Amino acid sequence: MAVTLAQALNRALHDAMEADDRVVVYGEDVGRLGGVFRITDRLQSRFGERRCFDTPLAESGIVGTAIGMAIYGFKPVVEMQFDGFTYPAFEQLVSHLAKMPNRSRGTVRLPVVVRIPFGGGIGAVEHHSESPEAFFSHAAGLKVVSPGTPSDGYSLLREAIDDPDPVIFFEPKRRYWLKEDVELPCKTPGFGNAVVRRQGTTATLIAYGPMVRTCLEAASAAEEEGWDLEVLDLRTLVPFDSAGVVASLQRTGHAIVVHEAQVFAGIGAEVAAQLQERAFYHLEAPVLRVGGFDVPYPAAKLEEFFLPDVDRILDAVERALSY
Amino acid sequence: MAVTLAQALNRALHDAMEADDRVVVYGEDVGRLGGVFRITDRLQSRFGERRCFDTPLAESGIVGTAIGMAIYGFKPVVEMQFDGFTYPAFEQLVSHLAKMPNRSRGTVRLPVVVRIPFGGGIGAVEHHSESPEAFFSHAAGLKVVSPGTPSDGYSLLREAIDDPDPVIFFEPKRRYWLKEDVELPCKTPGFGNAVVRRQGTTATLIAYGPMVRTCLEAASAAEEEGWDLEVLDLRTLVPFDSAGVVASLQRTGHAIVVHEAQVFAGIGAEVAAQLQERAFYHLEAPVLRVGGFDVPYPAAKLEEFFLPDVDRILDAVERALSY
Amino acid sequence: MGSRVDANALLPPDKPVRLLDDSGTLHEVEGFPLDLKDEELRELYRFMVLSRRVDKQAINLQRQGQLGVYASLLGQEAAQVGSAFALEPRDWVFPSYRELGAALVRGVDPASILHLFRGTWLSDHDPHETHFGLLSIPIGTQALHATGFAMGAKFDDVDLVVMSYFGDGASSEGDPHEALNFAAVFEAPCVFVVQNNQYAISVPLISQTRAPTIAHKAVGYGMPGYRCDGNDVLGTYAVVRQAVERARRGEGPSLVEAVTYRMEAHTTADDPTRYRTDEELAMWKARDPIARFETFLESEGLLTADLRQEIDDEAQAHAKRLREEIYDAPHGDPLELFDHPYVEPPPSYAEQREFLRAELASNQEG
Amino acid sequence: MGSRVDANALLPPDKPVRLLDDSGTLHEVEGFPLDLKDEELRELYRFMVLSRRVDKQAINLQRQGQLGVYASLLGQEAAQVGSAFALEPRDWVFPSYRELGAALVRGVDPASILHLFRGTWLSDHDPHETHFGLLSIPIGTQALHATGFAMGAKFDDVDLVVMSYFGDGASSEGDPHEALNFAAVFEAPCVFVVQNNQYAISVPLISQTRAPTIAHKAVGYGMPGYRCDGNDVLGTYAVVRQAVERARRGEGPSLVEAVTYRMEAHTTADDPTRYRTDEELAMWKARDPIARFETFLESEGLLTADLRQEIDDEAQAHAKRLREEIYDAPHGDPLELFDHPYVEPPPSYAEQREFLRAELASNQEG
Ligand SMILES: Cc1ncc(C[n+]2csc(CCOP(=O)(O)OP(=O)(O)O)c2C)c(N)n1
Ligand SMILES: Cc1ncc(C[n+]2csc(CCOP(=O)(O)OP(=O)(O)O)c2C)c(N)n1
Ligand SMILES: [Mg+2]
Ligand SMILES: [Mg+2]
Repeated sequence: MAVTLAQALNRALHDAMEADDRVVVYGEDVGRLGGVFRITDRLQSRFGERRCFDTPLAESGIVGTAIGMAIYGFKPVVEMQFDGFTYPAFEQLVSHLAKMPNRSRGTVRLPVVVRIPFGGGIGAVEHHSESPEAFFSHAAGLKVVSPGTPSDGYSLLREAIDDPDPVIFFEPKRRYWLKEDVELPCKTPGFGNAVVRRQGTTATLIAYGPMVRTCLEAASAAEEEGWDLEVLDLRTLVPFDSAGVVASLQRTGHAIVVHEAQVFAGIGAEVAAQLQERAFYHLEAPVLRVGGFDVPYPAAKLEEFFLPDVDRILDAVERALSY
Repeated sequence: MAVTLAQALNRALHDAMEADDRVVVYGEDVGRLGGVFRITDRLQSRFGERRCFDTPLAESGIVGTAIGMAIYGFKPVVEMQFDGFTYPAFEQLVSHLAKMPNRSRGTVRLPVVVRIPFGGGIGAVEHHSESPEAFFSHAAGLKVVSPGTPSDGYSLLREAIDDPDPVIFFEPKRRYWLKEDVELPCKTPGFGNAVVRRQGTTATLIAYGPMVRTCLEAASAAEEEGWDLEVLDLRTLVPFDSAGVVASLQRTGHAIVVHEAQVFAGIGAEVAAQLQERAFYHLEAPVLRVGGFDVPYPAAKLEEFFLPDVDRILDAVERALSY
Repeated sequence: MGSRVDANALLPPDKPVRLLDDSGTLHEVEGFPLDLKDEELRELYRFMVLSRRVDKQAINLQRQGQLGVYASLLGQEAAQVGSAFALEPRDWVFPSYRELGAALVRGVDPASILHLFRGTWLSDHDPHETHFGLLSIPIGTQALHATGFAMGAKFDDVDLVVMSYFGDGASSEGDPHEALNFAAVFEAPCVFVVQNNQYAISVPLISQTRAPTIAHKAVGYGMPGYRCDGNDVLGTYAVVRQAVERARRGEGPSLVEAVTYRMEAHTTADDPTRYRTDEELAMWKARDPIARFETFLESEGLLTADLRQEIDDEAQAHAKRLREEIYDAPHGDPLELFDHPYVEPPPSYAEQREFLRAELASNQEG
Repeated sequence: MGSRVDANALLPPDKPVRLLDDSGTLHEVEGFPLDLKDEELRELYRFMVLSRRVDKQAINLQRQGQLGVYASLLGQEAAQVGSAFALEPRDWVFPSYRELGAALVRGVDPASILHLFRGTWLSDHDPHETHFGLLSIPIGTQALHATGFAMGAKFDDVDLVVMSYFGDGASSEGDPHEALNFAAVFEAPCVFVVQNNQYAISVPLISQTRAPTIAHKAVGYGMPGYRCDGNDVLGTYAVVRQAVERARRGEGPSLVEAVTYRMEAHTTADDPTRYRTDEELAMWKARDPIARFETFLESEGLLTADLRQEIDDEAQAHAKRLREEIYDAPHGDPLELFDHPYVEPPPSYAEQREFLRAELASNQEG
């Protein structure tokens, strides 16, 4: 049955709340309104105001209270309304959510999930198209997840909620309406497993979240060129599947990492660094990075010139192959 | 004359305030107390309470008001008391300080300097030994600077204050008492110029801030092994001196990047990614990264086991050479 | 160890100050004299009508797919025009994203604001020309910019007042709290105008704060808290004017709560039927700020048929110009992406700009 | 549009509540009855004496290079012991970094706290055992953990009160503002105790806020603000007890300002002579919380020479045990770095742990 990513996420929240009454969902406008993207739609009417509720407008307050509720014994799943609005909560996320379990020598665990609709491509105004995943991947203690398909949306969110560690869950908002034929509930490979979305021999495209789909489109387009591209979906940045990335590179000898975030000091750098560390002699060309320019995310009408697309990916493939 | 980094920074602030009455210095305890590290010592008595003053305890307030004062026409130089306490200001730093000039299409400029004593090695309690430079290097619109010597402390801070763009200025607190024979005022190479601190032929150690000194010690120790190591000081992460890094690698064929921050998604990844992109055929071995483990910064008595040191650097050199 | 200030002097009155009641009848309110000349009263009316017309045009342009999104001020014309009108040209305003009305009073070209909502540019006006800051989307953050700007003016002994707008929801964020506190501690010439339009998207005031009123928060910073009927342009003007003059006299900042209502959806992307009732809407419609003021002006003989015609024509002209400027407006030059982030950009900019230039060139051929 | 709550009911009295004056004489204060049994009064004394002795020991250990740094509670014994004593064992406390006294009342082993300041571990006690949260160094952040914990208890209808401590300086940060607001909106059973010790490191209260008093901030959240003489253990207890019972009755959170003074440096790394005078110090020394309470207990015949001896012996024993436990305490197992960050660590942990293990092994040989 055809399910959108948005539906899969909503269903995952619903099923998790059904399965465990310690799961609570809260944030700005997630209750009565059901979230600005409707990901929490009907959860309040179904589970009541103590299980799904709206908060005052304060992201640090949302994350900080989630930490307290988790110490008490709940499993809070909180929403940051948009990527650009996670920053007010940065201290609670990095100084406490990430560090408190370690600080406590394991006596305190924080099974908190922070959901963040992220990335661009929807023609939004400023601060609504950010890709801050590298920040959180560099904050030890957090897990960082980003599904690229509806089935992963369901399964990874369920896993995130069940996970005893704090998880930052990046939802590719431009893919909320992406459809997949899948029966829910479903189970996909767990955290730390990259998945080959398309097998290929010429080169590997490495992506996560919104760019997985773009890479698949690039791979199809590449057939004309006679290129057989492999597409590897990282799915989780922390834990990072080094072995999976290396294995794919060994098959193809060429790798291109693709993300929306600016290239400088982005996740692509980590992937490239690891590949040359772990598969030096298999690299037939440098690992190339295709991502946003090193400028602030632009106005809606200019985002197409900023974001990676099929042409830029194929251009990078060509550069890699002709190296 | 022997000058410590702390003295050089204090002198730079003094001279900048002397040279331009638009320069104001403020933050927590920087006025009457002269800062917890005395970097702002005697500025208030010399220039008065309107040029150097204490604020309420609120980092977002400090950075947010600095933006407003800069729009008005001042050049605020504000202090975040410690690295771990920049996080409450993250939204103002990333959403406004970094983005507003671009948002304004150049009609608003923010000549703000945010000084951050950073890094570990001083046996401090938690949150006082963080290395958050990768976060800010990934936020387009900011410049990110970190001096490793007293003369650079003076010259780069003067340049940062004169710079029309916002600058995050990372002061290696464990090196505040590091001495150098230098006459102040002094001028060292500008932003975007990496500097070879020690010429060598065997391999290049790449560092910035606190690890420059550690790399120099490693290079001396390496002589016993018969290794002639080059030490390259990046000095500024944004702008990043790609050409300088490539040039050094071309001389030595081997590169090891060293920083205190956790390795995963750190600046070392960017350096490694660029080197394999820009000097693929000159790499005789992978670019190796020596840095903090991917764990929260540990308790003081354990930091020696977390931080890069001479042995770990030489161990990496050996791995690179024996590749 | 006793308290340093008389708290009661800082608390707002029980009922918001209003000079015009719902029916448009003028009432004397002690301490808030109406000191406006006839042409000023007409100006207030003019700005409110223009605001509403431009707002309507913006909503239509959004419906026609010409704007990505738009945040309407419908119902808040008096709160915005009345407050902004209390400022002098040399003063400054730091708005959120809903202050089109205040922008008009300051002389900002509304087209520049619609270009933001269209996505032509992230912003398109020079704050230094009109002393109207860039629209600020991260909630409440602009309050700190206002405070900092005012601190600067104060340090220079420059006679200038800074006004910052934020919403009822914003009052929950940390930044406005820090802004109010800094302003008080540094005795900065600031006026913080909270447009309490009863909602933060779908979240009603009662879920936002349990304070007696938002104005009561002022006492926690040692500044006076004022309240006015934000649908009464005269009451709003009179109260804000006092706060502005207080700041100008060097007596420090204050907080003004303008009690009003957002008649439209939060933005054109929102569906308010999910969280509010027609009854509520009807109740506030009866308090329409423009209708009320019209009744008053007519009773005073200040609003002739000719004047009304004149203003309507001007409003139509505005709307027409906006349609022409915004409709199918071309996107900006993509290469401008690299022009503004830095005065002295890193070397990578040359590479990346060249990459984009070449790409654009080849797309033109292909 | 009128205000929903009676603001005046929320405002603190002009002078802080005190039951014992500086000379130790007891005064009846209407509404704050002294309902403590003799053994409880002795317990209060005992905890204050122990706190001071342990604090002194900690300072000495730091001077001897055994602690990296230490934040003394000297002068704040009454504020901490009096407030913590108002709780039941099932209640919870979320402290900052200065609440050694509150920790003792809750039964936390002071050695675990000194291990934090020594740097043996980042923290060394299990909050679930004593219901005393981890010390929190980022200013004010713990207030949100307290609120969240209390929200959890409230949602479960569990009878439990949560107390959070923070300082006068912390009142300027965004987090306590958000914590107070969330607590009020969700009617969470919280008591926020602000130890106003007059300074944030070198910054005096007047540079921190212009509020009449910190307790006046409560009205901005719609909760009652209380003030007590934080150097009077009985006044502090009586006031906090009221706030605690209010929360327990389900009537929601409140804010208590305990007016006190930090007699020691901010931390052992600080030089207070740079920012405060001997006169000021002397004035507060005359208000010493322990001396005052001693006078009272003696006048009541509750403090015999034997009891005093007994308590002093216990204090010495505590101090001795701390010296033995902390002096030259070995560092923890470096491999533990990898044990706690995650329950299910990423694969990189195995590699990095093995790297460190091998390094440690080779260092042992070499
Ligand atoms: C920091 C931040 N969090 C969340 C948002 C998303 N958001 C945009 S408007 C809004 C509600 C604002 O309510 P209020 O302050 O009352 O202003 P109003 O829209 O009613 O004028 C929210 C939550 C944002 N823009 N910034
Ligand atoms: C977010 C943050 N900023 C700065 C600091 C550095 N710092 C430690 S204690 C302190 C002063 C705190 O003052 P107050 O809240 O009054 O508590 P007190 O130390 O007086 O008990 C500061 C600025 C910090 N720990 N956290
Ligand atoms: Mg509102
Ligand atoms: Mg204090």
